[in-house]
Amino acid sequence: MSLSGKKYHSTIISGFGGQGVMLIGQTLTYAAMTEKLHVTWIPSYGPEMRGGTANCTVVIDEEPIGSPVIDRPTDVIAMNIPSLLKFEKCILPGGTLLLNTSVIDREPTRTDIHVYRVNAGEIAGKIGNDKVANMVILGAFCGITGVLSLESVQHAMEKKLAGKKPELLEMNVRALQAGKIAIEGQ
Amino acid sequence: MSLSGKKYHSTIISGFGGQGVMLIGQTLTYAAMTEKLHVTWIPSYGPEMRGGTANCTVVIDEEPIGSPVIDRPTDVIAMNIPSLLKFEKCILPGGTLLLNTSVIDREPTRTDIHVYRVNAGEIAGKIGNDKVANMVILGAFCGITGVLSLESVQHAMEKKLAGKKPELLEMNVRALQAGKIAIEGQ
Amino acid sequence: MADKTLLKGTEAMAEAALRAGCQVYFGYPITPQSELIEYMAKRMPEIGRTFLQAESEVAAVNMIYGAACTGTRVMTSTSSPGFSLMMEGVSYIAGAVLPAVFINVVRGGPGLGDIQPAQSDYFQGTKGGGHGDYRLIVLSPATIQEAVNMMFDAFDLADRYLNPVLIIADGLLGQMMEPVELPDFLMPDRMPNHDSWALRGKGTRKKHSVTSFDLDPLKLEEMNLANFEKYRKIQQKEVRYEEYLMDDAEVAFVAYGTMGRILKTTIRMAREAGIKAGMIRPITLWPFPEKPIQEAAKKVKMVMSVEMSMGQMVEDVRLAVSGKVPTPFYGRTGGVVPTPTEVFEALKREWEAIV
Amino acid sequence: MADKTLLKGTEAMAEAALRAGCQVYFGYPITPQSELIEYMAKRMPEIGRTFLQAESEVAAVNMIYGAACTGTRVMTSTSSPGFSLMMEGVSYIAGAVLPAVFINVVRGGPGLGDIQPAQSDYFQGTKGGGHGDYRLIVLSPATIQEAVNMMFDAFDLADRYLNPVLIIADGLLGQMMEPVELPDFLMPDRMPNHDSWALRGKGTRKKHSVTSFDLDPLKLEEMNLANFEKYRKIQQKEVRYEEYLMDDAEVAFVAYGTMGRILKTTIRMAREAGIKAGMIRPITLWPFPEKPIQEAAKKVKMVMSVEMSMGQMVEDVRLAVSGKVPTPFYGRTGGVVPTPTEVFEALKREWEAIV
Amino acid sequence: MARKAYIEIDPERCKGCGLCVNVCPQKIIKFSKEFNAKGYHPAQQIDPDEKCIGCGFCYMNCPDTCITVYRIPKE
Amino acid sequence: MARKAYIEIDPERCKGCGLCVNVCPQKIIKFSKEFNAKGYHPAQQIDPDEKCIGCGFCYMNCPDTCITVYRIPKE
Amino acid sequence: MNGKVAFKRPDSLTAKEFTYCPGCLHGVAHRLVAEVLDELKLTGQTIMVAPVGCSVFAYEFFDVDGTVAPHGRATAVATGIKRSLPDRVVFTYQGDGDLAAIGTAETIHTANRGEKITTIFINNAIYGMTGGQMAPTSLVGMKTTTSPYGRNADSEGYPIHVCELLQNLNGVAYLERVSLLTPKDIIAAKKGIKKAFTAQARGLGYSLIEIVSTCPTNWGLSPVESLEWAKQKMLPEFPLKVFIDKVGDVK
Amino acid sequence: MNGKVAFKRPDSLTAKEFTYCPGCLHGVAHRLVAEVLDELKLTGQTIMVAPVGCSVFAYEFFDVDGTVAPHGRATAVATGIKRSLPDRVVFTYQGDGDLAAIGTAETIHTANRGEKITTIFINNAIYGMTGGQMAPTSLVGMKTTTSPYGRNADSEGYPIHVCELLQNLNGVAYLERVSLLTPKDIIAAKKGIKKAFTAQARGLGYSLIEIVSTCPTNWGLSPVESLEWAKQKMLPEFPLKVFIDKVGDVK
Ligand SMILES: Cc1ncc(C[n+]2csc(CCOP(=O)(O)OP(=O)(O)O)c2C)c(N)n1
Ligand SMILES: Cc1ncc(C[n+]2csc(CCOP(=O)(O)OP(=O)(O)O)c2C)c(N)n1
Ligand code: SF4
Ligand code: SF4
Ligand code: SF4
Ligand code: SF4
Ligand code: SF4
Ligand code: SF4
Ligand SMILES: [Mg+2]
Ligand SMILES: [Mg+2]
Repeated sequence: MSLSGKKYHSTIISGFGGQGVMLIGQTLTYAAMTEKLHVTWIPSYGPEMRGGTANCTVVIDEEPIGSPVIDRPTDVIAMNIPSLLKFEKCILPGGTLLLNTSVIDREPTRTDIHVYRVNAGEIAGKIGNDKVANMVILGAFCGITGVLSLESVQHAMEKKLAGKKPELLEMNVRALQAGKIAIEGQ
Repeated sequence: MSLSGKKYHSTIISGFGGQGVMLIGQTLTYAAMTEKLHVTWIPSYGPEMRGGTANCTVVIDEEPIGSPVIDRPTDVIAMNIPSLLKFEKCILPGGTLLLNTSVIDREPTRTDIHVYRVNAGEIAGKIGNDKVANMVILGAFCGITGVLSLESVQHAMEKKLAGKKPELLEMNVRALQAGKIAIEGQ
Repeated sequence: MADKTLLKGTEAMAEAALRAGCQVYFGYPITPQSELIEYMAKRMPEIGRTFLQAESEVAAVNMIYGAACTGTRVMTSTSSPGFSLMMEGVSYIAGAVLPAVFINVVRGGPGLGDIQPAQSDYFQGTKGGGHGDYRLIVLSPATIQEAVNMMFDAFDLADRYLNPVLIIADGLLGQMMEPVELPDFLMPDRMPNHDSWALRGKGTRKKHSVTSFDLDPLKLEEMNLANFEKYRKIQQKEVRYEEYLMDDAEVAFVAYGTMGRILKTTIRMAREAGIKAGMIRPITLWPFPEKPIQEAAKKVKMVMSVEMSMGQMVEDVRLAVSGKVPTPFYGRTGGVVPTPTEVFEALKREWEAIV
Repeated sequence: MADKTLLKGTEAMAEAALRAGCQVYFGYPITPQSELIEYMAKRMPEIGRTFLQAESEVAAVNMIYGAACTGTRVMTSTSSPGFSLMMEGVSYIAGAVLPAVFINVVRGGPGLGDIQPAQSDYFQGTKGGGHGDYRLIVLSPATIQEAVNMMFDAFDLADRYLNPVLIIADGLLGQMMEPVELPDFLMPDRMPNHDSWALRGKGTRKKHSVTSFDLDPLKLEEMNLANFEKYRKIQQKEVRYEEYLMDDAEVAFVAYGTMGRILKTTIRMAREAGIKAGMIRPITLWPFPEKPIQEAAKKVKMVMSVEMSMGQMVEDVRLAVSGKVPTPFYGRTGGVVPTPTEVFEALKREWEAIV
Repeated sequence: MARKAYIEIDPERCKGCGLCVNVCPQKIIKFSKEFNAKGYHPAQQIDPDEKCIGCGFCYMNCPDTCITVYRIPKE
Repeated sequence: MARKAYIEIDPERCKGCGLCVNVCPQKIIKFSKEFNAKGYHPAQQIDPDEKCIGCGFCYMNCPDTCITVYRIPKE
Repeated sequence: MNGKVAFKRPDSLTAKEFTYCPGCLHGVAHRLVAEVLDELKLTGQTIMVAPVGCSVFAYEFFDVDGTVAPHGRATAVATGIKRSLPDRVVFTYQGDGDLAAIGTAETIHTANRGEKITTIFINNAIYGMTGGQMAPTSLVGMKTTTSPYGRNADSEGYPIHVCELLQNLNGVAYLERVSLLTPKDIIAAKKGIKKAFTAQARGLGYSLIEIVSTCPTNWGLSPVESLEWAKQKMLPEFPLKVFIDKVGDVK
Repeated sequence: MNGKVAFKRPDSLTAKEFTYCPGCLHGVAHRLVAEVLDELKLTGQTIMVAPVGCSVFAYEFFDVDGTVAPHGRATAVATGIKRSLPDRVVFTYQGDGDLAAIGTAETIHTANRGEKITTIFINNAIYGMTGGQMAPTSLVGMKTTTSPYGRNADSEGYPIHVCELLQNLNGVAYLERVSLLTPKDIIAAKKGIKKAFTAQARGLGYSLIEIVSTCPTNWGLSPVESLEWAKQKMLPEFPLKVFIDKVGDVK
């Protein structure tokens, strides 16, 4: 919650262990930092998470951030069904819910929020690597919220993946852009 | 300190490690118990005592005892010079100081207390065993204070020495009595 | 007076623990507590109980944990540095909701310190020297007779509330001898029945588990809340203290254990000098006798705490008094035992400052 | 804003400690602190510092003791059960008047508990979980930047006062990432000079000895009194706290660490709802910012403590307020982190009760 | 040749570790294409040629006790 | 026969343990009748027959480092 | 089909699914212990002590009374149980960090006392639960999160050999190092475990079975690769052997 | 008389009188260590760690920088010192309770790491300072204040043999058990101590000298009787032996 209400986003990103939700969150965080915004990233952690559902929370604000732990986020990115079930109800009225429909085959019930859907798996498959689905989602999220420029997110991603193969990097960039395009018009 | 002031004695018994000061104290304590008085015994303890001066404090009262630790005793039994030096100054005015003159060759300086002298070593020697010097002193103390009957002290001593040789016991009894006699007239 | 015997405090507590039904003892030698473990070593085999010297205090506290899991009456004793080493285990035992009795014969600290009597482990015992939200039931005796009776109370409280009970004594009480009456051995039918949870092999029933954790914080919170609900009950029902000459007191001393005993002499001195002093002596340090002190604060001009420490219990006294009257403190540290006279002098100074 | 990097709290504290001149690190893995030791394992060899994984927390704290004897900047980090195991050693280090820095990344307790963020080791840290009369200097950061800066402060305080310093963090701060500015490496000439007492081989000077004991209680008392004289100075000079919107506040929250940070959101909510809330956030938990809270108690209608525990710091708050205004408490336990909203709800209830 | 033995694998318990696949001397255990609720491709016996000898190696190596081995008694 | 060696015993340091008395091959160490300040009868060398061979056994066995051993150089 | 069951989950396990990573041999070790309890008919009179480590939940997996000891103190806890109830069967289940680092003193003294308990010791050369830190049994040169440049023998020492350390203690009645890397190993391991429990049941003294195991997750290898790595690297360092056997033949 | 000094108090001792009981061999052990420090000219660069035990004051008796570790933790403290100042000489002086009971884990791991420090280990089969309780090295059948009926091997275990336990650890550079019961033993003991410090000075690893000693006070024997008892009872249980020698000849 921001008194100014300007650029404030509290986002929970949630999915299976292997879906790269931590990377989505960290990339977002890094990008926010380069845009000189205040930002915090916090993971859920612990061995009980093993194989189960993992999530992280990113808070972006123009002012110093109070709570990095958020019970009522402005946005939720749900990468699988358990995440949808767990977090849909928390979203602030008027907030955003982004669904990865390649895994989630059911519909949210809330009507007072904006719901976006991206088939990240399919798009990633077309790009040629299932693993970039998380970047598709991230691209979509940037498109929806406009809180960060795609350039700084792309730059952040390049930082995060520094040392990886150039092809992989290039695929991730394409995934980001494809994600952004995918939600256009939704 | 006793509000009633009746039978109250706080006694510090102090000497070299080997002089049997703990036994004097415990015998006194046991005797007081059999006379149904309230009584506490507390030793100084710790490895730093090794080879040095040891002491114990016995408090006897007709009422429940407050402090078992006494800074101003009514009586002091000093078995050696360091004990005299350390405890003379603490004795309550009008109190009692009993000196073992077989070891202590100097005089106390206080004039507001009663001083008694017993050459316990010599008397014990006459009885035939240097080791009963402590019982000589105990006998003398009983004679001086009259707080406990010689009988109960003797009984207590017999309890404490139970299992020891009968000759030894007998010598201890004689030592007790000789001690009492030694201070008669002082 | 009934038939009495003369025993050292440590030995009297040991014998009383056995009569109170202590079946198993684990411990590690440390001055000024060693006579207790030595007494157990000698006596327990005689009466068919189980004694084991552990390789360390860390091992000892975990043996206690194990024995407590079986619902057996078990205890240990130690002195300050040894109790510090037990902090993880104590926290586990409290977290696992297990009954066990601890004796800390407190000596001068911190560090190696010395072996003289002290009360500077009050915080450690009452606030939780270990990690996490938990409480020990903490008792402190002033005389050997009280210590003897307290052993029965301690085991009963541990079993009733399934919580570790700590007895805070000091070297003075431990090394002192005074005549004491020993209660009879507890009959087996007075012993607790922990069949519903104890680990004894499942036989034909459902298995039992004892743990001090739940990785789900909401469930761990539930465990803690249940424990604190229990603590609330203990605070309501189990506060023990002695009032001494409080009826007409203008000054209330608060002191526990040996210090409380020594103060009785000071109080007599004060009264002879015309200062109407009295005392509230907490017997349970936790639950702390907050209410009687609050009540006293309404009547007296001053509540003075005296401790063999730099001032620890005084915080609980001040919390109770809550600013109503002055709450001066007198203490000695490092194993120095305040004498009745010096406390009397301190009282006079404080008294003159307010009258 | 200057050049920032994105680091996990644990890693940021580790890097900051190195920049603050930490030469030697000993520790043992435990969640949620392990990233700190792992960072040290990787980074220290790179810059010629000394890292060693100890066989246990008991060994670790004693390695700290040894290193501190040489006057070297040394630290360890652990989480709750591990810190409990260090209690004896911590008491020794305090008693021996040695500088060292500890980090406790507190997790839910008691016992094995869980690995979620908690604040239930406040008593243990501030009152002395170990035995004897001693105090730790206890600091608690609310943001990673503050934690980074605090590492420099911690080593400086330890060296200036020759006293162990404890940083109480929690899993939230430890696992969180936020942009942070890292100060430069400390120049060697800014490093402490402990030549007058440190053990480094006597060479041609007189021998040095470092101990935490004196079997003569009067001498041990002297040592303790000297320490407490030092503590008095620390209480005068080293209290640190943050005031947040206290100018016009009618309710003063008191909360530390992560909880203090979370409360800023609650306070914004409260102000939007018309309750003028502010906060005093203790940064030094010991010495506790007693005076500012006393001052606040003269102006506000209520001083409300919020903790991730069943209520520990609240006792220090109540001691400071001393009955002047109501001092309600809100807390969660077992690793549950109160949300801004639920604290706001609690505030409303308490507020309505008094207005 | 009559079937000598066969196995059952609890697909929901299976974590797709592949140890049974690796150890089976007859190479008749394969991963299923399906996901189970945990998100793994569970192992399954594919034994059209009735090669299972009931040796129990798969059972022994399975860390998640998913496997039951049956032997068919000779008439 | 000229004296070959002799020893000095610090009487105040000595605790009268008797280990030197016990170990001396020449049996020339005895306890003094006097007490020292600690209350012990200190050991002393009684060597009228100049039997000390300077072997140092007494020195080696003394737990309180009371003994110094001297050897007289042959002219 | 109408086969007869030849191998199936032992009764001494509960229905609860193991929380271990895919391919982690903790599960195999569990099964073997449970089979032995079944066969020796000890389930009803057994109390287990789980450690802090990946197997912290073991007390839930075995259908016996059980608890969780503080990290490293399982044998002290077991001693407390056994001394209170000498006719019960008590076993601890411990990892290498638990047993050979923080719990070293308890391990040695429990063994030395000849405490009549059994220890199942899982040597995976790493701290599994906390995320792959160096264990006392980590191999020289092995990279872990706290030995990122490889374990350096000169400053961090050599791997500790628990069996070799304990073999000089008189109180030990059965001591063997086994592995779970092949069916043959597994069969041998079970035999060892059975002997260990038999040693306890007969009151002969302390028994310990060291199991050379794997940690695919923190070794960064697939389960199958882990078996291979263990064979190549672990077995030469930790040779399989019966160190002490006071039990003799067991049916 | 004008003799030349053949034997005299070593310079590495302070003037302070030992606080040990009459005839206690702690004093002999001290003298030997001090002689070795003198001869190797290490006094100025040495830091010692005294234990909690009768030798708690040892840091006052040696003319070197020193401290007192918590009971059992001397080698951990020494590790902290050595890692901070790798070019100094660090030694611990520990009793059997300290080193082999409460300090077992520290002892084993310090040795295993090959920590470049030296330990002087006084085995008197009893807890001296606290008044004669059973030690891990107490003999079977030995009466102590906590084994008043004699140590019972079945419930309290057998004496721990520290050297035998450590001899399997690679990090150890010198390991010997010596005694102080005769002049010959004392000379051998000194040689061992010198090798132990040489091992450290040469950076070869950990060195430990176990010294079979006496405790006249708590054994209830005279000093001379104690020597005899140690020869009769202790030496058969704790045979004198060089267990590890990576030093070779020392001048
Ligand atoms: C006192 C304490 N210190 C540290 C920890 C953290 N910890 C939990 S498990 C563990 C090590 C586990 O390794 P291991 O015993 O080898 O078992 P594995 O997980 O490999 O099976 C550690 C260090 C703890 N819980 N308690
Ligand atoms: C944590 C802790 N536990 C126990 C003690 C008490 N304590 C002091 S010395 C000692 C044993 C001494 O025996 P040993 O190490 O054999 O040395 P010795 O006195 O025989 O030379 C014990 C148990 C202590 N000081 N600290
Ligand atoms: S029983 Fe043997 S042959 Fe049959 S599936 Fe299992 S491993 Fe293969
Ligand atoms: S071994 Fe077990 S868990 Fe692994 S794939 Fe086979 S059936 Fe599944
Ligand atoms: S030097 Fe040898 S001969 Fe001379 S007194 Fe000493 S022991 Fe006897
Ligand atoms: S050995 Fe030393 S202390 Fe003992 S009697 Fe001889 S000189 Fe005295
Ligand atoms: S972390 Fe390693 S030891 Fe732990 S469950 Fe996973 S594979 Fe097994
Ligand atoms: S108690 Fe024993 S070990 Fe200690 S000084 Fe006396 S004789 Fe020596
Ligand atoms: Mg492991
Ligand atoms: Mg000893």
